[in-house]
Amino acid sequence: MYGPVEIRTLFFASYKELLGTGELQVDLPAGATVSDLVSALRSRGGAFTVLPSTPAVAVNMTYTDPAAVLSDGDEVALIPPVAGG
Amino acid sequence: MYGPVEIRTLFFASYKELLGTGELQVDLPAGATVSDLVSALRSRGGAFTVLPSTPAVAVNMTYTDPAAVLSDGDEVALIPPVAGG
Amino acid sequence: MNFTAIVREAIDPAQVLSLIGADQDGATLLFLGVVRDHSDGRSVGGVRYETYEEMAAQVLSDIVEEAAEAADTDRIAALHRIGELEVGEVSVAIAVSTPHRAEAYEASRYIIEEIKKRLPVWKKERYSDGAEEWVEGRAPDAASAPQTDGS
Amino acid sequence: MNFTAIVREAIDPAQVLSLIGADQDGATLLFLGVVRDHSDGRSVGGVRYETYEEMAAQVLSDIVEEAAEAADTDRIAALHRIGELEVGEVSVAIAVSTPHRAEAYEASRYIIEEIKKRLPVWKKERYSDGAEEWVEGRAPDAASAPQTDGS
Repeated sequence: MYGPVEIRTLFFASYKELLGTGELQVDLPAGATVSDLVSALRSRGGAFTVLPSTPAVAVNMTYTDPAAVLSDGDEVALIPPVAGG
Repeated sequence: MYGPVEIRTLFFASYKELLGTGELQVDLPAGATVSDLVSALRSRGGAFTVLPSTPAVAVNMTYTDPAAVLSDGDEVALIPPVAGG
Repeated sequence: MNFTAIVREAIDPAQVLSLIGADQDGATLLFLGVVRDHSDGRSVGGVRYETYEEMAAQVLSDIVEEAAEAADTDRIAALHRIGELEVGEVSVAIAVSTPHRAEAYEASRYIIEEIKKRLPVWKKERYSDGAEEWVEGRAPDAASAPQTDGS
Repeated sequence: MNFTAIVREAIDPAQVLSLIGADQDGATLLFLGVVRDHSDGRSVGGVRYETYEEMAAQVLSDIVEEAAEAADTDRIAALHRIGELEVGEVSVAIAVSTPHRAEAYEASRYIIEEIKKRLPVWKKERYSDGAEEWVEGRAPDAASAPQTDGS
């Protein structure tokens, strides 16, 4: 097994307001997926429990499936429903 | 029966070049239709025979059916295929 | 208020945009028809547009009113230029603004398609070799407008 | 060359138009998204756009490249503004030029629809009564872009 992975997690718009922060460093065991990251965040309690259980997620700026395995140093953004245009 | 009708006939673009004129006054018997006007023009011979037998026609600036009956003083335009835009 | 015109001067897109728009509008669409440097494989140096001006003004206004009614807006401007145009110059400008974008796209497309079908305007192309030719157009249909019996 | 940008300054439509167009193009289409004074029946005084800027720049570029390939043009400009905007200000501008008009309409519509689906931009509306609310948007789909397994 490989060592733990360190994930730079980003929050925007309503998620950022909800959590009171735009960025968190999260450590996860090797092999952790996008889903595992979201679960880890929600298990922190408080405002984190209000995060959706399957938010849209971008890994290194690409929309990514919840089953994708994360790598050390990945930048993972939780993306609220978008409203550009 | 009513008297003859006097029609102001207009030619544009390729028709105007073909005929060497943009306008002709044409006298027709009462009850004459758009078709009759075109026939009368074509029967003049020369370049007029090159006019199509069923050109698009506008009577008083409205596209009109060949069977429409003309009235004295009508302005009738023979409309080559259009190419605006 | 909708605006339509047959013009001889150059068309300024920014000025056309200034004719439309309102606080309730979330979408503006500007279509520009531009003289291009080729046509059916031939190199084009410029074009000349002729028109039956009084009728063209009426038909352009009719087309715009039809589109405006369908899109539930009165913020449409449509201009067609006539005379001699060089490559790159704007021959037609259509600006539409509506609360939502779908209506703007539909109205814009309707107007340019109907112009191509119905507007009494003709185009003569001037080719690089000096030849000139009337562009083969589309025969307008008597059914494309309310029929009259002329009586 | 296509052009895309996430900008903080006001968008000038004439300047956007100057980024596109070529002698072979017969059609230019400019779409402007504008802040409107109402939303779901509420009176809007202004909006604030936030973005995940590095990703938005990449996604906007991807969308434009997809449209450009389909329309066989490299003359597309797309800009999205972020920050505080008043009613009537332009939030997004999409300019496309192509030899024939059908491709310009298709590319323009594709880009605005994909922006609404995929661009990581969020809008907070400020209402006349002083309240503010994030606009309920659309959840982007992981399938809307090439998937990676993150490894």
